[in-house]
Amino acid sequence: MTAKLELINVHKSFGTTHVLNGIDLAVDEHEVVCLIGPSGCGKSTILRCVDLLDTIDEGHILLDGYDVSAKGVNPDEVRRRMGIVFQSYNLFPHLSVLDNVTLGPRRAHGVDKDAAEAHAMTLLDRFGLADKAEDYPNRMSGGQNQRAAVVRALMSDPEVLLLDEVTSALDPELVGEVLSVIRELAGAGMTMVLATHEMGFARDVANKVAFLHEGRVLEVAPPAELFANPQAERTQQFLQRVTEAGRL
Amino acid sequence: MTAKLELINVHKSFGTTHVLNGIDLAVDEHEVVCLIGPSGCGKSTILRCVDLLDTIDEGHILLDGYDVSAKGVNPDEVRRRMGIVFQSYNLFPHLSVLDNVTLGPRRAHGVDKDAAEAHAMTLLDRFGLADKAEDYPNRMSGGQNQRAAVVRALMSDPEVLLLDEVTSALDPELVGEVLSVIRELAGAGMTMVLATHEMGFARDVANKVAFLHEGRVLEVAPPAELFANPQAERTQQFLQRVTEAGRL
Amino acid sequence: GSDGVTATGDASGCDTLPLKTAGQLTVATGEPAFLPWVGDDNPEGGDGFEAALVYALAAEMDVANVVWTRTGFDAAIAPGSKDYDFNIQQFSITEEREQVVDFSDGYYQVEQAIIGASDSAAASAASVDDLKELNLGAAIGTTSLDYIEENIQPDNDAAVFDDNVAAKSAFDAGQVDGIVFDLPTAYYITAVEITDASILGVLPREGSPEELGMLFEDGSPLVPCVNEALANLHNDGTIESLEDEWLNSGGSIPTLSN
Amino acid sequence: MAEQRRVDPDPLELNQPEVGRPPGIFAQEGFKSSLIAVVSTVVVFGGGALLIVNSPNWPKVRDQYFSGEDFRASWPKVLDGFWVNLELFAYSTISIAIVALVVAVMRSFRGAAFFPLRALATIYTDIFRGIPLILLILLIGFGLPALDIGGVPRSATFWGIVALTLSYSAYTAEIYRSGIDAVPESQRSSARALGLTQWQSLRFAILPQAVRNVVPALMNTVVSLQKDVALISILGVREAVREAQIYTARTFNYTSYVVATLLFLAISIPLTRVVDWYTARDRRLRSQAPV
Amino acid sequence: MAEQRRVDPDPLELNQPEVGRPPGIFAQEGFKSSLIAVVSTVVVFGGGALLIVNSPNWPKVRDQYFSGEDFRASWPKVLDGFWVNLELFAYSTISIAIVALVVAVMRSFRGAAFFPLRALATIYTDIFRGIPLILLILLIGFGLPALDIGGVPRSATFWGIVALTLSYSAYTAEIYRSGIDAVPESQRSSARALGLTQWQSLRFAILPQAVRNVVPALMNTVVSLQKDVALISILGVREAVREAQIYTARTFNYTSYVVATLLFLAISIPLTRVVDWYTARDRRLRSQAPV
Ligand SMILES: Nc1ncnc2c1ncn2[C@@H]1O[C@H](COP(=O)(O)OP(=O)(O)OP(=O)(O)O)[C@@H](O)[C@H]1O
Ligand SMILES: Nc1ncnc2c1ncn2[C@@H]1O[C@H](COP(=O)(O)OP(=O)(O)OP(=O)(O)O)[C@@H](O)[C@H]1O
Ligand SMILES: [Mg+2]
Ligand SMILES: [Mg+2]
Repeated sequence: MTAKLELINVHKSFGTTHVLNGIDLAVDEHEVVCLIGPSGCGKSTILRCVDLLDTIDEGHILLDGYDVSAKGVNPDEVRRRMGIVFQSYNLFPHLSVLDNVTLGPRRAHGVDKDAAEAHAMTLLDRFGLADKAEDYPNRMSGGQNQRAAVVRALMSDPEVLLLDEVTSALDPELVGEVLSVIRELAGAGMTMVLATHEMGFARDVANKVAFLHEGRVLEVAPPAELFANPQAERTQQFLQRVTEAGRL
Repeated sequence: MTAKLELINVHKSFGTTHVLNGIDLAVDEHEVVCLIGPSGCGKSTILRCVDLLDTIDEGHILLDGYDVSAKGVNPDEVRRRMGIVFQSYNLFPHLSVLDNVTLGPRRAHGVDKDAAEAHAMTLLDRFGLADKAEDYPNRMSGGQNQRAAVVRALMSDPEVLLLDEVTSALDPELVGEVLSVIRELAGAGMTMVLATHEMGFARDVANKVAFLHEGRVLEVAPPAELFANPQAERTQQFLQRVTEAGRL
Repeated sequence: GSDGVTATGDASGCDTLPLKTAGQLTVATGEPAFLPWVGDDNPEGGDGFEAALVYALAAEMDVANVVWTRTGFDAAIAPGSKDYDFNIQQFSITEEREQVVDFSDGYYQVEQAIIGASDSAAASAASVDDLKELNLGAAIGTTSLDYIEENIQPDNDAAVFDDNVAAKSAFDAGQVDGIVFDLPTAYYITAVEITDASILGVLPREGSPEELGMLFEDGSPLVPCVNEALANLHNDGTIESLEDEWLNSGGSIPTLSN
Repeated sequence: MAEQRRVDPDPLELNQPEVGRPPGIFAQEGFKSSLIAVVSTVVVFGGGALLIVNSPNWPKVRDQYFSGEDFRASWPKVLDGFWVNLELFAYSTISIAIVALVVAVMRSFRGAAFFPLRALATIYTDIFRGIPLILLILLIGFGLPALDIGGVPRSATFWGIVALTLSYSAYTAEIYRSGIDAVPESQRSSARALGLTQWQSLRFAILPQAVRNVVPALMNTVVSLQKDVALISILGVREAVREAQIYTARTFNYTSYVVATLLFLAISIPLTRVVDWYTARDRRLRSQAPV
Repeated sequence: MAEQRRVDPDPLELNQPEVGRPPGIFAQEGFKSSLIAVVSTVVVFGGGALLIVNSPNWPKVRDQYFSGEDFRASWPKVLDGFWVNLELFAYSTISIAIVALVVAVMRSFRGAAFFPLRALATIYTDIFRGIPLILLILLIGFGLPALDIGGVPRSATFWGIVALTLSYSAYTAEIYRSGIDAVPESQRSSARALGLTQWQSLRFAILPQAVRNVVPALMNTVVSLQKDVALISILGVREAVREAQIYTARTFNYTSYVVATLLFLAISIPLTRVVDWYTARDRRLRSQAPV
């Protein structure tokens, strides 16, 4: 069986900084993979590369077995099949929340206004933002912004959802909500890659956890296995520190 | 004994949104107070008002017993005695990390360049940023940015430190470090107010936890008491949801 | 442009005049047109030397109707065809200009004069050499400027102004000591516009006389006809009497020595 | 637990918060320095004005620049000309906005494939910005019709607008570009991530923010265009400044220019105020960033 | 656990990634549309050029605008004048930058206490931006010295620079302001939170970012100033455009203007390129925001 998403020997540098150092990773359909690792290890960069927002220097990114990192691929088509939520949410400040979340479906997918807005209101409601639909992002709190960004990514029913520390700006009350939404999505067959610092979250929601260090995947395993019995020394260290910080 | 910092009946609206609805809160010297509560309850706004970055509509903010929210107070003088770290760190993108953290001491406090840089390097080193001193904020990861912002606030040896979800962008490995620094600061007599979504963190480091709801302080108590035995119904609800999210 | 057309040439083509609009002479002049060349910015009134000359010319050529239009200096010298028969606004005839447009024969020989404050150092100048150390000015597009550069060669480059108004203002502001105009303009300006200045002297003529001519689009067939009429007006003394009426009204001004 | 909870603080101790202020905290520096600035400005300008009005030649200068009689005399002609200005101004604003947008968008496309487009746009801005407007008007307004090519219009007004458009669109394109560049890269990423094409990202996500960023600079261009329209008069079009010039050349009195200036100000100042007000409102509505 | 770990994928299946592409994913739209744009541009411009060169009057027009002989003849004088331009340009750039900064800073102060300062700055920009530069030069360059006030310089150059400064600083102040406004509010908060005064926050945190935001708009102003310096010629100063005009008026040949244009381009194009290059480098260095 082909993996839904596969990274093969992916390299990426910014100038002289070698950020990704030969990433190999496979994500099957219906699978939720969490990327964990210290700050700066390249989690966000991987997600950006998968969404073709950064071009990789070497290696291949396969979606349904097709090399989407190859020359001549239309990246817009690829991106329309994925959703991404950024660490710093990046809503459009000049658009209301409703316009923010309907922009993608209406323009990239050709959904008509009414249909898009109806769909949007359902999702906004689910995330407790129904009354903020007409508000502008800069007038909302960080948490409200991040929730709107999640809704925006979900609007186009992506085949693969990439989430970059989506809970970091959320207050704990809402983390539960988002978690259950993600669980729901996973149940409905959504393939997801999450970069996260929340080990509890990773343990709870992931099928596989990948530990990254200096631009390499050091080990990949189901969370129960990886958290209980880390193989690499660096993983052990990392998990120990995390435990000390009271986050596991 | 006068409290180090005291908020009395503080009101604040943005346009028609009543965000703070009569906040009463006292923070003694050497005390660490955590503000918890759902997203949008006004935690960030309280910190901004205390640092005189927003003007309050009604009420009083006392620092060492003096009403610093009164007319005719020079806010710069007040701010020089406090440090604040923002939820979205807000480093200056045109300055290197070193210049970011030495700007305040050099310009507002008149510390000379060499002394400021020496002090900066010590602190940067403590936060694992010594090798990023010459880098620009936009080239660093979120975690690196947030650590630099903490260093910037600590540079002027503030009497009161205001922290707005400083750990939300940090990876779990580093949360422990920051925690211990904050513990250290508390031991050295630093007065702190923290807005946080990390209940574990609040329980660990706070002398008092204040639960906010819709712009009001619903209850204030030592963390052991508040977490174990919340009085208000809304507090109980909140803590229950947080527990469900696996964050307590 | 100078395709060998001369005033004495056979003017047989002039029986039916090659006019832009049959039966009427369309003449352009400046905007505004001013004395002593055109009275009251109203060429239709026939006052002023150039206006009067055009009407005399029309009569000589048997054209009953004269229609005036206006053009700026730039539009007059732009390439391409013109929608008037000729343009009259004190254009000096030079060889370089003849490359681009055609000129009639000269209708007036210009002399240059310098004006300055009556109580200034310039007032005592007796020779062209005495002018060398003054700050001089002239308006652009005039041969006054050429005269300064070629014959006076002042120590400081002459200031060059857009028009007579600006030259006058610089004089008021004390930025120039003397301005060079053609003599008729100098008469007019000192009489009406700069009353606290006077003509310090007429400048001696150098080289071939400078003549004003009417400007035609390049290759205009009308040139010989106008030249023929001009010659007739010269011969019968019309032009001379117009000069006396409009241009030589200043009394006697000393000519500076070389 | 109860002793930890705050209950109504004694409001009496707040009645005299002024007493015993620590030194340095209380100051009205803002107010003081503002007062000083205003007073010194008034002194400088007022003093200058007095000096001017009392100078020996003031009556003469006043008559030459600010004479009531000449104001009345030149007013009708200059006003007539001003309608021409407004017409030319309206047409050129529209064509400039469109051409500039196209050029700016061309310049902001990414990727090697678009290099020729970017290069073309760069050359366009460099050349047309660098050529003095006066020359452009002469070249195009006199040169092109002189070529006598069939079907090419001869109207001075038409070619004047073309010349203005070429020059001003180069400037305006650069302004758009600066607005586009000021939008954070992450906004572009977000838009592309939604599956929008480069053009859609620009159109829906980047440009609306970009234009907001540069409204003052665009206003600059509009105000300056309003005045530069007058250069078309080289081609013989009689607009307000030309009428003022004609009046001045006839009477040797500059008051007609003051008339023209007042007409320009009567458009530009209200326009500026309206745009400022709108921008401020827009900012208040959308952009009060809680940190 | 081992079966979960990825070990070297078979690289062979990658040799033909092109085979069996799902429709729509693969396209070179960017390249194609870029090609179309370039080809059509070349066709339009090339066709236009051919039409011009083959038009009946082209030789005449060419001689009047692009004659080698006149080029050589006018070159020395125009070049002489160009040095005057550069000098005036240098002085006015400096004074404009300073005055504009002061005005922009005045306008960006917050708080009721600073209202008079802001109002003053607003009036300044409105007035001096609205007055046609030509009138300002006439009024100041001829009017002020004509007053005959003791100690007031008479030099046309001096007053020309004053007039340029008044007009251009009003425009430039608005550009600075747009840059200042584009810096997020949170940056100002951060700076104030460090205890910096309003002025220090502007100086160290806001202005450096603001100026970066508006470099292209500032370049616009610089390029346009470079040309508008020529307006000082109204006062009789003989700079490049004036020398070109003199030549044209004498010979009825416009080639001298082309000489002046080339001189202007010789400054403005390299300047633009250097600034662009510097801006791009700066951006690369500092602002590649990882999202
Ligand atoms: N555009 C860029 N230019 C230069 N360096 C970059 C850029 N983007 C990222 N980096 C560097 O690449 C490294 C990896 O960054 P990345 O954001 O992927 O880390 P991360 O694992 O997401 O970290 P965090 O947990 O802090 O978000 C960091 O050291 C960062 O400084
Ligand atoms: N400048 C502003 N203009 C208008 N509304 C604002 C502004 N700043 C904050 N608000 C509103 O005030 C409320 C409180 O915001 P605040 O940022 O203080 O919440 P918070 O408790 O910090 O939330 P979070 O945990 O999500 O950071 C929110 O509903 C927000 O929308
Ligand atoms: Mg990251
Ligand atoms: Mg907050």
